[in-house]
Amino acid sequence: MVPATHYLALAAILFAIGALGVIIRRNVITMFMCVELMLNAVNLTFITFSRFLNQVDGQIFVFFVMTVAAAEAAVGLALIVLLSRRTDTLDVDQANTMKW
Amino acid sequence: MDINYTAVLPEIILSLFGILIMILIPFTPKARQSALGFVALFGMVLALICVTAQCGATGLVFFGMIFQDYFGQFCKILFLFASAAIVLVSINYLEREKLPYGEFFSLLLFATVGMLLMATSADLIMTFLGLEVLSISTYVLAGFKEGEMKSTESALKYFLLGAFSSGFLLYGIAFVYGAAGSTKYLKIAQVIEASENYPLTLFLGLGLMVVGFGFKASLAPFHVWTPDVYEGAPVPITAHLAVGSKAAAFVALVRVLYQVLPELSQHWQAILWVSAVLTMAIGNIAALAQTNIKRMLAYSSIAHAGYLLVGLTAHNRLGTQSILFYLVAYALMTLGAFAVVQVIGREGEKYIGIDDYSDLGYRYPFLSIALSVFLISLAGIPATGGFMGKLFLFAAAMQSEMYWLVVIAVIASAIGIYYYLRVIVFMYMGESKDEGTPIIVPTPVRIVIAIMVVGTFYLGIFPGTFLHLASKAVSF
Amino acid sequence: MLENYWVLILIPLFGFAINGIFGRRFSRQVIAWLSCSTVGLSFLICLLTFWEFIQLPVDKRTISRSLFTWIQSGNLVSEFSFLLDPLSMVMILVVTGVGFLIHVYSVEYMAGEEGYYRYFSYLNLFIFMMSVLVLADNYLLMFVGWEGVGLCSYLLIGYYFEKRSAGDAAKKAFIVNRIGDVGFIIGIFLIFRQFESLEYLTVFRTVSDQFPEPTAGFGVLGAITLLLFIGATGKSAQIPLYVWLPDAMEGPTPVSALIHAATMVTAGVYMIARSAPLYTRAPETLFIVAAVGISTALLAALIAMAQRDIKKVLAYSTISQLGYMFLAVGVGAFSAGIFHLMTHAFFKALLFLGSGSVILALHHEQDLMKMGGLRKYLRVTFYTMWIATLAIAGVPLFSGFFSKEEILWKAYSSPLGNGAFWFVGVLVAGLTAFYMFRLIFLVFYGAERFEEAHHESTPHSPTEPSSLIKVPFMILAFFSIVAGFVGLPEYLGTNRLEGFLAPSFRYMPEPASVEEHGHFSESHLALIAILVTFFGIAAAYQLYIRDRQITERLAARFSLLYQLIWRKFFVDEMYDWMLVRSIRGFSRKILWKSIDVNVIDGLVNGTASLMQTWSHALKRMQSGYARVYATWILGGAILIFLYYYLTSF
Amino acid sequence: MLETEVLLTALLLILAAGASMVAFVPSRKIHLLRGTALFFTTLTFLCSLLLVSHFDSEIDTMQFVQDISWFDVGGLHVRYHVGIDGISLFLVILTTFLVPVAVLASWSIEEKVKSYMFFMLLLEVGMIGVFISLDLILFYVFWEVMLVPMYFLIGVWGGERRIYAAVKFFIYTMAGSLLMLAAIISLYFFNEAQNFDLVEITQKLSSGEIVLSPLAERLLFLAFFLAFAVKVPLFPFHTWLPDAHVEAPTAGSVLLAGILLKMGIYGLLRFCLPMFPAVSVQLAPAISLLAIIGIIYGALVAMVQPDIKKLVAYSSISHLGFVVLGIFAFNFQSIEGATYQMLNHGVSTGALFLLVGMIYDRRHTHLIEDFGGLAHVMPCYAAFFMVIALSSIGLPGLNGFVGEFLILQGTFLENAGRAAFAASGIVLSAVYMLWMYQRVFMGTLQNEKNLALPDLNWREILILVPIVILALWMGLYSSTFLRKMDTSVQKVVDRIEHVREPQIYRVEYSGH
Repeated sequence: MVPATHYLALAAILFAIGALGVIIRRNVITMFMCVELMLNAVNLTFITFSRFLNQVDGQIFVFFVMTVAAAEAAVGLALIVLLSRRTDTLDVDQANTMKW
Repeated sequence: MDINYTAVLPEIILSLFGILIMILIPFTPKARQSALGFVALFGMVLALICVTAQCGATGLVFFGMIFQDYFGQFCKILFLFASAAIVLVSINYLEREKLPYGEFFSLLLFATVGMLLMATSADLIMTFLGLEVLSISTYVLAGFKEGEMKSTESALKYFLLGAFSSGFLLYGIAFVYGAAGSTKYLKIAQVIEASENYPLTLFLGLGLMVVGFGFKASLAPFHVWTPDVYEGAPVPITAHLAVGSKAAAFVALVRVLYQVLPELSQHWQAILWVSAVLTMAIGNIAALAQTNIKRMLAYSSIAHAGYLLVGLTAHNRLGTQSILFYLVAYALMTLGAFAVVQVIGREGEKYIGIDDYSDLGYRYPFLSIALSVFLISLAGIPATGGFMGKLFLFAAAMQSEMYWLVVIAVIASAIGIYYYLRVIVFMYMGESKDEGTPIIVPTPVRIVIAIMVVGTFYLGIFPGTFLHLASKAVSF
Repeated sequence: MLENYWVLILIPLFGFAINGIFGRRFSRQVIAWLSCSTVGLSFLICLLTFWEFIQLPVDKRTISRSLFTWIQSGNLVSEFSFLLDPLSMVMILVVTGVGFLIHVYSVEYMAGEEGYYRYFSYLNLFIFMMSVLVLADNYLLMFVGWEGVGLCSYLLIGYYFEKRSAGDAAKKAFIVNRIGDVGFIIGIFLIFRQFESLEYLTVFRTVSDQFPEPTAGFGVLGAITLLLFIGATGKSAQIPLYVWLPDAMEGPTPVSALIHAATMVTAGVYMIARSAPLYTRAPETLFIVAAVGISTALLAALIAMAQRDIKKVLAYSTISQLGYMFLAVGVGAFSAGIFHLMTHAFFKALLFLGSGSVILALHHEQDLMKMGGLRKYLRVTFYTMWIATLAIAGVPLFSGFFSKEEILWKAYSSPLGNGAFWFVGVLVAGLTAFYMFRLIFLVFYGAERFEEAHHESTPHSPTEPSSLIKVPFMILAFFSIVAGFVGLPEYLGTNRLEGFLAPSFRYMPEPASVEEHGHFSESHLALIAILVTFFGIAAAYQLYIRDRQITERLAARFSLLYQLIWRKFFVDEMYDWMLVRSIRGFSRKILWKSIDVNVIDGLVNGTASLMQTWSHALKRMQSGYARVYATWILGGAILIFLYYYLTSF
Repeated sequence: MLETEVLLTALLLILAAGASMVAFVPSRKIHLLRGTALFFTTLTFLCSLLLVSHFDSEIDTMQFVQDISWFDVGGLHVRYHVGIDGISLFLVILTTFLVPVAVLASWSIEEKVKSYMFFMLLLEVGMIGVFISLDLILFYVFWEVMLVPMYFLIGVWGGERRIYAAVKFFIYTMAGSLLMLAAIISLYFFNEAQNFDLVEITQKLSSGEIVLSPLAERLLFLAFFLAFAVKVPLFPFHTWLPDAHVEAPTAGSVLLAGILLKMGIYGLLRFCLPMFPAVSVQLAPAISLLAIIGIIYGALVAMVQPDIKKLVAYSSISHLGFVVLGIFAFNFQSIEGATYQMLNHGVSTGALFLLVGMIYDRRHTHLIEDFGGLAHVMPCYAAFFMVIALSSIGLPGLNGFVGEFLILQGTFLENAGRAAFAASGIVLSAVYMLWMYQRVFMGTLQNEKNLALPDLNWREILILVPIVILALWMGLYSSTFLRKMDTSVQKVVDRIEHVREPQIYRVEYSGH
């Protein structure tokens, strides 16, 4: 059986990729996808623990997370549409009128 | 451990009213839509009555997901009160800015539900859900002025970073879950108390949760979003972010740290200590150079998060008590200040530069006096709630023998006085400027401001009442 | 009267208050009457008191009277109380007597001036303060009078306040006096520390217990007495603080007569005589006093020789005569000092009043070179000034002769004295005779030089003042002649004054074995002094009556020396350069503009601008890019992770 | 029989009533507003005189004490504890005396009279509060509350650079006092009974019930000291003062110099010395050095100021240097003298600012070079100015001398060198004052604008006469005041002596 650490490491790597993606990518949608990736990494972690602790709590949590992610996606995409309508781009760095 | 609907009745009422308003939107004539605000207000009052009626009830309800205790009830009353104030302030704001009423109020109600859940949750799942309900509603609210780039930008930044930080919070929850084998507060606490040495995952979980909550509460270095989002959001929402959302985050943090992880206190105190220093320093110093009052108040709210953090770091009874007291005082003065800013901003929020406040003092005495009171309170001058709150927070830290933290806090608040005074300088001592559009102060706003002024002074002169309530609330 | 003699102090105060507050509404007559009558009344009470006083047995002649407690703090008590003893009796007689005469003289003299009420109220205040000074029974109360007369002097010197020079002179007088006063007050501190009291009698009693014999070496008594003496040099215009007195001549002439010749400036002598029990126990200080006194006498006499301003001559003469008095007290001859003080009060007041009527007659011309030949016009002035000049020059049988001879003899014969003191003293006597007669000759004899300067503005010749003004002349002249007879030298009779004053000098140490040193008798020495005096007179006659050209030739020949004397040894310039300018410049350029504004306030404002700089720096961090913000959050998370990762091992 | 313990609260209540009255008078009724303010402040003054008549100078504890719980929750006991002793008695009276005078001197304020008077009354509440509070938190509250009206008085009604001055004043003093707040809180936790009661804490500190580590004691002392030193202001914390004084309106300067500066000294006397006597003794040489520097430095800088108000401001630094010097000489005379000198300085410097204000009302300048020869047109003014200037430079017979003398005498007993250096201030004060007087009043009228200046009017004379009478009274019959202070001063001295005795012993021992 694959030990828990493998799963966790994978999740951590995914999380890191997601986090770095948010920082590096300029495309809003890509960034948003990276956030989703982070959430999924967390989901993986939950399931791993759930599995190794022999509990269902973690799996339930995952469902909640997925729901929330869906809701966030709805709001997020709406906001992205607004941005693209205003600036004709998906470049997040265009949203830079407020600073300092 | 039964479902006990009455325990969650306030949340239910608020949610129902939120849905009700959505339903009512198409059926209300355009001209009468502002009535929806009063519907929302009515819902909040109902919820408030429920909470008040429940005062004193204790225990775990809703499948062990929700606490019923003084602490929660205190916070709920505070949140409901703050939201009600925002509703009152918003009605005329929405009319002035020609924004839709219904969606605004129902979202505000949902956000309030989220806050209440955060204050009472007994399970990390519930905490997360509360936080997300609150967040998602406020993402939308922040971008509510869809015609304006600033609002959209504000919402987008808030959303992206909010989701990003939710990821951290969630990852933290996952680690805690993994370490303790449960997401229930009491269970986790038990496990930790029983264990001899703690796994690294537990610390990771703790740290990542601090990141998540710290983002909402705008603790440095997770505060970066605050100025931009505050600046862009509609003023009532800025007030909501500064008061409700931040308070909810703090309350949740208090629960998690004090109720779930008290055993690890020396491990999180160090982080919070550093963060408190950074928060106070950055908030106060960066505010000095601001020319936009919303942005200035944003930095000010960061600074105040720092003071709250001083109380939180103290980790003692007095600390908790003073956090609650300070949240009340902070809510009063910040809501009041934003209410004034909202009115003075006039249509399209054109007048939000600090120099727009030139010579207002004698043309609009009511607004100016009120704003001065709020600013003086924020600066922590005695006879106001802000001073008493700070006094208690610093006393708490002193009790935990964190002398240097207090000294730094004291120096930080000395720096802070400057930017609060600057607004007063403009109002009373500045050169008179082009008057601009006349300012209209609608009655609901006037009432809110008056209440806030009285409350600020009441807390400053007779702090006993609220302190007493807060001390009861400390017994989780 | 003996019981309530203190009312004599208060009466002038009353005059001051009434004139000072309401005087502007009064007519000149009312003002003059009020002012003169208050001082006159004081003088009358003084005479009555004196009458009763001398009938008391000698050992009862110390009457102290307390009015109320002025300052009390812990064991420090200073009562508002007065002490009447022979010394203060003599002083108060002189003060009120001369004061009254000068009040009367002023009625006419000041008639043309604005601010008549101001003048008389100040004058009344002066009499009050001077009375407090001489009658006080403790050092602190004396200090009240001490500074009080300084104030009056300030006010009166600055009487013509629209003149810049008057303002400068007034200020200079006050400040130079204050420098001395600092010494005085520190002396008082030390007295209190040493004796735990400030009252004369207690202090003297204690000191005679603590130090039955004169101390050897410079001890605490030396310090006390030296500090008090610093005060005295200020008030009595001695080296190094004499510089204010010549300038003080900016005041109205009667003021110069009263304050800057007869009374106030002698306060220092009085103070030292009053503190005789302390001084006699500190021989080192006494030597300093005597040395300073004689040097001042010489310096001032030298300067006086070349002055052209009539009042300046008299001013330097005053300084010089004060030097004599200090010489007297410095050699332990306290009653001789007081004796000279008294005679000097008469003749110097008279000289000033005389110069006043000359000045008035010539419409405020004070330059000796623009006078001359006035004896025709100002008969009374001429005769009385002659008398006074004879007195000051020490011509035998005039009052000045007796007092000066007494001093010179004591300077020579006293255990504290020596031949050098005597020699310089005699030299100064000669110089005095010279410059005084120079003055008389230049004013009253020779060609009438005033017409050239004034032929337009003065169509008619100079005239004497009216009769009222002549009365003080006569009286003062009378006393200038006879006052000396109260203190006849041994070879002529008894020194009554010395006997009268003796009770005031009770607490002296036991005199060391009286050894008369020196080889000459008093009368021989007096003879030498008289000869020197006459030589001085003769020289003046030669130079200023017989052959005016000699002076110019002499001045040209010894131009360096002449310049030195004419420019008063450049002392004023030196003070100005060393103290006034440098301190002012230092304060403005360094203390204020550099340290205060730049360094200290710079630090304060620097902190503020540093904060602003940081603020802008922090603002810049807020770049507005969401991705950068995310980096912050991630960075924070990584830091926390690192913290736990590192601490968990 | 009058219930004397409510007297102090009554003073505050009268003023609060006055303030609310003013708030309800319509703002255009200028005369009514002035009248109301004058009435209430005068009433307060009259009531405060009852304090003097009921004061028992034999008692060494606080009098007119009122001690009620303010709030007492969750381990925090804060009390409304007020009372006065011989030291604070006359400071209260001085306050109640100077405020009506200041109100009367504010007739030239034509704009925004309502808020002006409101702030005046509020300021007086704060000032009295500071002097009567016996609870540390209560004290701190009043201490800071008072800043706000002063800030507005300077900032709204002040001169050209008023904003800079007001903000500087506020932040400078606030920064100083916030550390005191930290110290107050920590004192609270050292106190077993956990309250902020000054009397109790002082008593426990002296009886050894509260033991502080030497480091803690030193840090606490410094925290308190810094707050007070800024307020005094002691060199080098003084730079806010000239700015604040120059820019403040007349009444503001009067109260700033007359009362606010005294709070620093009062704090030293009431807090630093009795609570931390050992540290006070240790640091006395350093503090005295600062005081002496202040005396000389203030005087020298005052001398070269081109602006009368600034000159008076720097002279305050010099004068207060004397007071601090006296306090840190720990000698009965010096401390009593310092206490007395506070009153004197309040009277004479307050009056100087009033006088400067009067000329400012006429000419709208206080630059020395704009004047000259004023004695011609304003003889009455010149006379008053002379009297007050003399009182300020400590002419015997006027008030300034008594205090200065006692301070220096006491200091001399403690340390002759200090007194000797400080005494040079006596000369310097005469220099700057008389030089200024000469340039303003003497000489010829050169500036045309000064030709037709009216002399003082009745209102102004009415303001000045009581002050002059007071100056004379205080200078000639100091017993009226000193006797009431004796017991309280003795108490402070005893407290210091208590810790000093072993030290003296040690010095002697090492000398052998």
